[in-house]
Amino acid sequence: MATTKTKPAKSAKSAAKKSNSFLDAPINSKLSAEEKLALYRMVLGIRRFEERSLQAYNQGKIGGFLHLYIGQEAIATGIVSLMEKDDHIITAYRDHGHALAVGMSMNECMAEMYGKYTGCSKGKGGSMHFFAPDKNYWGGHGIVAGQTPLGAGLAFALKYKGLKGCALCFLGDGAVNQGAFLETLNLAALWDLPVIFVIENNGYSMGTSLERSSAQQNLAHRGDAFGIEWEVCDGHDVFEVREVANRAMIRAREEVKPFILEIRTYRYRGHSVADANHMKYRTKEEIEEYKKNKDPINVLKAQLLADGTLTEEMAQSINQEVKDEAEASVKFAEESPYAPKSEIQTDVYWEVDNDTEGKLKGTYFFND
Amino acid sequence: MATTKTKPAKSAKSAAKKSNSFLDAPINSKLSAEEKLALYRMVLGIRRFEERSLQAYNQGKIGGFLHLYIGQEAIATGIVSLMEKDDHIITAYRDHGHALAVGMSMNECMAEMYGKYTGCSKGKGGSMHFFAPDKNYWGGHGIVAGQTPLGAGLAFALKYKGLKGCALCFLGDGAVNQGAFLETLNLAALWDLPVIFVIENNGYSMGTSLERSSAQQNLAHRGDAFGIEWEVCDGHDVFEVREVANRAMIRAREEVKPFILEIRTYRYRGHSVADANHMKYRTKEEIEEYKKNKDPINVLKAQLLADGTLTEEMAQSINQEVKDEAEASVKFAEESPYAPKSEIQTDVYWEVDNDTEGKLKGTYFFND
Amino acid sequence: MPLITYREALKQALAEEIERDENVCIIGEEVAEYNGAYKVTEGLWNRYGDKRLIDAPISEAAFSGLAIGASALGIRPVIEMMFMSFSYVAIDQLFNNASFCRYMSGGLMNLPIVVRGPANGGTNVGATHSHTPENMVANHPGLKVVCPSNAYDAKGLMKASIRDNDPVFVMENTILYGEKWEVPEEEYIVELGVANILNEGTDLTIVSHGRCAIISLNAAKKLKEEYDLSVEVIDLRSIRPLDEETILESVKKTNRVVLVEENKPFCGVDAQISHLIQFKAFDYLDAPVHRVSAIDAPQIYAKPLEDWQIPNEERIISKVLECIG
Amino acid sequence: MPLITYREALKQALAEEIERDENVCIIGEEVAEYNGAYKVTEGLWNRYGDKRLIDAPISEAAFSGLAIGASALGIRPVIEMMFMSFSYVAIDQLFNNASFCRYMSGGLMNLPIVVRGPANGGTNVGATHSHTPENMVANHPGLKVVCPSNAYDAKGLMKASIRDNDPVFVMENTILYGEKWEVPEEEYIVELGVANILNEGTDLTIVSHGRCAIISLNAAKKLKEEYDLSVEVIDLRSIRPLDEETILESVKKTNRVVLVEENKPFCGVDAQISHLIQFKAFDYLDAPVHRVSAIDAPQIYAKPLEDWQIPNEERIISKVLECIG
Ligand SMILES: Cc1ncc(C[n+]2csc(CCOP(=O)(O)OP(=O)(O)O)c2C)c(N)n1
Ligand SMILES: Cc1ncc(C[n+]2csc(CCOP(=O)(O)OP(=O)(O)O)c2C)c(N)n1
Ligand SMILES: [Mg+2]
Ligand SMILES: [Mg+2]
Repeated sequence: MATTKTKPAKSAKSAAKKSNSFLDAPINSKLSAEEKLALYRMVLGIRRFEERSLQAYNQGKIGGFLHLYIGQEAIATGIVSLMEKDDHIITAYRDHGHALAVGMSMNECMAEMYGKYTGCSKGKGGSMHFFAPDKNYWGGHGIVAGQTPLGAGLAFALKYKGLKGCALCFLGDGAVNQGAFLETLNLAALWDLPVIFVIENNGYSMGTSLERSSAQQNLAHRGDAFGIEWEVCDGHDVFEVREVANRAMIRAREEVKPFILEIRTYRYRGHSVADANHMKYRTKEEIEEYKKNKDPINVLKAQLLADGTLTEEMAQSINQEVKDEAEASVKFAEESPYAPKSEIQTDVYWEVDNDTEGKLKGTYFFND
Repeated sequence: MATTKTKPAKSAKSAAKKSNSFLDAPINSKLSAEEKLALYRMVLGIRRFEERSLQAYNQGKIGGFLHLYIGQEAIATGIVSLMEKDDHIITAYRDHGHALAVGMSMNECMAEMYGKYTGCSKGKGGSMHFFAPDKNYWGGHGIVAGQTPLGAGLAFALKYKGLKGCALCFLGDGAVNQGAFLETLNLAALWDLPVIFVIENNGYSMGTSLERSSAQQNLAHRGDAFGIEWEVCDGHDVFEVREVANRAMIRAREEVKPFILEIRTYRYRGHSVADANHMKYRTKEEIEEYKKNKDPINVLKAQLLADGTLTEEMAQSINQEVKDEAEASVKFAEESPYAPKSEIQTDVYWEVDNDTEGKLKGTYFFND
Repeated sequence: MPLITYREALKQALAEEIERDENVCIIGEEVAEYNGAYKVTEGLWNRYGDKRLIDAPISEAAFSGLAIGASALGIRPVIEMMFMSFSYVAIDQLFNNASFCRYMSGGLMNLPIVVRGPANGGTNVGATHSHTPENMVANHPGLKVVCPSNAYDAKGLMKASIRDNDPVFVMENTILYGEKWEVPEEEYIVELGVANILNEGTDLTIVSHGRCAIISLNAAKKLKEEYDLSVEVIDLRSIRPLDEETILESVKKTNRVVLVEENKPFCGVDAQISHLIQFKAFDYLDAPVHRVSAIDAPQIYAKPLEDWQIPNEERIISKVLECIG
Repeated sequence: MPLITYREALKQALAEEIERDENVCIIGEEVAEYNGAYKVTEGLWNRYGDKRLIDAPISEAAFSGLAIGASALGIRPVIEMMFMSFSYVAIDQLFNNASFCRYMSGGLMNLPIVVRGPANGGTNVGATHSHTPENMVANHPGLKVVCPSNAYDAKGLMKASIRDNDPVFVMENTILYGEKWEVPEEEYIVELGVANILNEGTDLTIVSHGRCAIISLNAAKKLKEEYDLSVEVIDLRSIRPLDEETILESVKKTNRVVLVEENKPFCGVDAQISHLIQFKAFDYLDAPVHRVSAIDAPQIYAKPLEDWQIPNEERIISKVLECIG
């Protein structure tokens, strides 16, 4: 029923050596200039969007939590760029990058953070709960690892319907210690579900370093316990992410099997903006070091300048465009209304919202 | 903090080859004749006790569930025989063998199954929930794997108090797929807790064979995912169980680290007596085969006859004695009263039962 | 009409819906090859095979969440909790994901799953296996819950629940599985949110649900015979949505109410029903709303004591007499 | 008396009990080196070290169960749920093991653990992070639950809970962490099961708990000023055990009650209180028991809408006026 043999880890590192750059890998070399620029626009757009949202948060215009993806942009950008019609994606609360990558507008995302009626969830979900089913994006989930069984469920549905797609289920390095995820690994392997668990390993779960949360820190290796193949790679080079993820996605679609992809990355900001503490549990040097050598935007920019796809001028204008777009989204959000109070009790039950003839009997809500 | 390297599996098999029998292993060879006979009396006592309880169950005198340990007796008997003052034990609902092994009387156990006031839990817990804290036995738990975090907790307490003991936490091959257990493995390794997870692998979780419940069937290997050392052995020879468990227990006490011990065994009866189905999911041959070659009682008897500890006559009388004891426990149970109705609401809150002066304010129970 | 068991009625509902809609599948422990721990799915695996009946490992959180995720893409999974008590290891998936994803997405998705399994005591299996969590389910907006008390309702409510586009919990009862009732051969549905008056009466109203409704009906018969009391017995059938109208009409007629349920009293379903009645029919009440619930303690194992702990005719009758005063 | 924050009061309680009893330790995510997600344990790790303050991975089920097992051997763990909402992944450990092991062992063991953490809405974090499960906890005999509404109670109830020999849930509130109240320097305890009358009154009684008790008190002040109504405000402090006496005495004096809580209405704590009052003070009620609860829907994210969804002065005042009629 389920595969019990696992091939040894193929680290993307080695693959990297074969070519002097992941840019030369077929999946990347075939990219048109437009497509490469689109990748650049995306990583930059996510960065500028979140920087602007941080500003709004600090001005007290956005409340609740704000978990920034800054530093990890190449992962969602690279993987989503490989998605086909029947591929689906789901992630945790650090979900802005994935949202923009699948094509959600800055307007609906910013408005959602503001809690406005024009937000992607009408202001009902907030920063941690973005959804775009029409773009195969199933959220945006606030409970650590709570999305992982759902990700397996998306894969289950694809297999059940005979569709040739895969489910991309993102989680963090701290989420790997939730029972729901570990149970799901066994289920996905036992039932041969085409789901790829993408562990965005940024080294910390809030203020807890990987060493203090996992007894054995090669997280992808956990796949061995359930007969799931895995691979580990770095997340700062969008082309490396694409090269490795592409193989995993093809395998999931073709062989209809789960896979674990651990991607080493780093978050520049605190766990959430409320995390004033993040200079205490890691050094300034550690952060600067990563920014200097592995910033996903700089790394991509350098490659595109080198291969002539990009010029400094183009970079400037793209930067200006996404900045303007982010600025416009703030204006949009601020000018948008909140939902009317009556909306508090809509979107609770499908049957109520659709007032299905004859079907709607009894009381659904219980305030005096 | 936690160990990340794991030694390769040392299968007891290999160890076995070194000596022609586990009986020659130091931990066993040092046993006195009395001690060996006590082991024999125990495996036989558990068998006869459960056979008698089955009879009572079939006569409708015992209700609810009855999960028989028949076929697995050598495991609890062997491991409990190694327990020292500060070692503690906890298991699931298939808990009669462990109960008798720690020294609980057939009377209190049979009476508990009958639901009588004289039962070990006053008839409040039943067959799945035997407890004997005075014998370091912490149950008897009905929710699959629900006892595993508690087992780690016992080990945590030992370490916290600086006591040199270990916690023995038993679970089944189906329980390994519960999130609570998998989370606990990481916690036990991360915090270096002296807990030994004893997986009694009898090949089935109810009607589901190991192949259909776990994607990767070398259950002990899951320890590798968390940096926990492990070993696999057979469970039909009490001396093999003792030899292997002894090393694990010494290691846990000395090195203060967790360990996974997977013991291959077999249950002769259905999952519970209600499981009329068990001839459907496995063949009669499979059962007979095991009974013929690996019955823990026969295997032990043969060894003790061979080394002269036991004679046929002695075997006969021991058998008679435990049979009489089991019969007497039925009489005891049948003649015992049920708890008075007033007992329904005792043992809910310690503070209520002990009516702590001044402390007991407010209403604790809410029937009209 | 043929007499069939509660178990058979559930099975018919599952089979009919599996045949009606290719997206309906059943997931749970021992539901397929083993034919179900309580044989509710007996024969279905033989008939419909591996795709529609799926045996799961003992991972309730994972397969509950999996079913929720699959339902987002149009699959309509019916997951079996061997005991509803085991849903306690899957509460986050059920109470956060199943109940809130629709809301948090602003209505962009809906999750048509059914969570079914026995939720009852009285079977001598102890505290961990005797939960009746319909109150906790109903506390979470986004979820629905029904408690069929007989074969007719079991089949009709199960079919309605499977066709419902929201998550629905169907609370079954192991003690009823083997009991028989008349069930029509032609297809039918029992809509959610519609209570059933089991017995018309004028002196007092008993509101109950699940197996307690049957015990209440028997108590009502005795109360008629022995005390010439005319007791109306209402079987809620559905807890959320709730048929307030039927409850209130009855109370306005009889002016006295006794609520009977198997749950522990603190915040049991009947606490809510009690509030509802005194709030919306205050002037019609000649006596306070009385309740019969399980005696407030963990479920005891000993059979005779458990039979006393959960509502029985004797306790119901004395509570009714107390309420009539 | 010095003015200190609710957060500081909790920290003092934890520190004092850690020093009083070597078996008291604190386990949870980020409680040690990070000083607590909400800084309740700030400085304690520096003071008491790795043995007494233990950072846990994100495995609530495992460390809850671990604490329960350790408590069987005499350790008195205080586990922090960063949000009480996260206890949903540990419900089986908390509702089956913590609540029932004593009973199922016939009283041979007791489990002195404390489960603490914020259980409140109003912070604009959405449905999954805004649970107030005191009703579900109290539904399970064997468990106790308290909801301090101010710094004095927070310290006194926390100390009482740690010394209590049964499992106790302490429901805190992130909105109150930063607010200040007078707290004596000398040691004191607030016993479980004793309600607190925040304001004496004669026209109507408001029964509430947690932060809602404070909002109710403010509403009562306005009702005095603007409508010259004398409203008695009772802060339950402890849900289980419950101070029925104080509630009933007040109702018998004022003859009118409004219950205010933050939970969703179906089977919220106030459903139970409502039943209790109408059952035990039926003849004293001049009007039905009224309730103000969260508007029945998953917690909404948008701040102004959430502020309307949970009880606020405006909604309480209009409900009181409605009840006075
Ligand atoms: C069950 C549960 N426990 C705790 C939390 C609080 N929490 C939110 S995010 C987080 C850290 C997760 O870290 P990681 O999985 O590495 O993801 P990252 O934040 O690094 O992206 C914690 C503890 C939660 N949301 N859910
Ligand atoms: C959480 C939970 N799910 C399901 C059950 C029902 N159940 C009881 S025992 C069992 C099989 C367990 O098999 P295994 O772990 O191999 O132990 P064994 O019975 O073989 O000793 C199941 C499914 C339960 N008690 N708890
Ligand atoms: Mg991380
Ligand atoms: Mg087994």
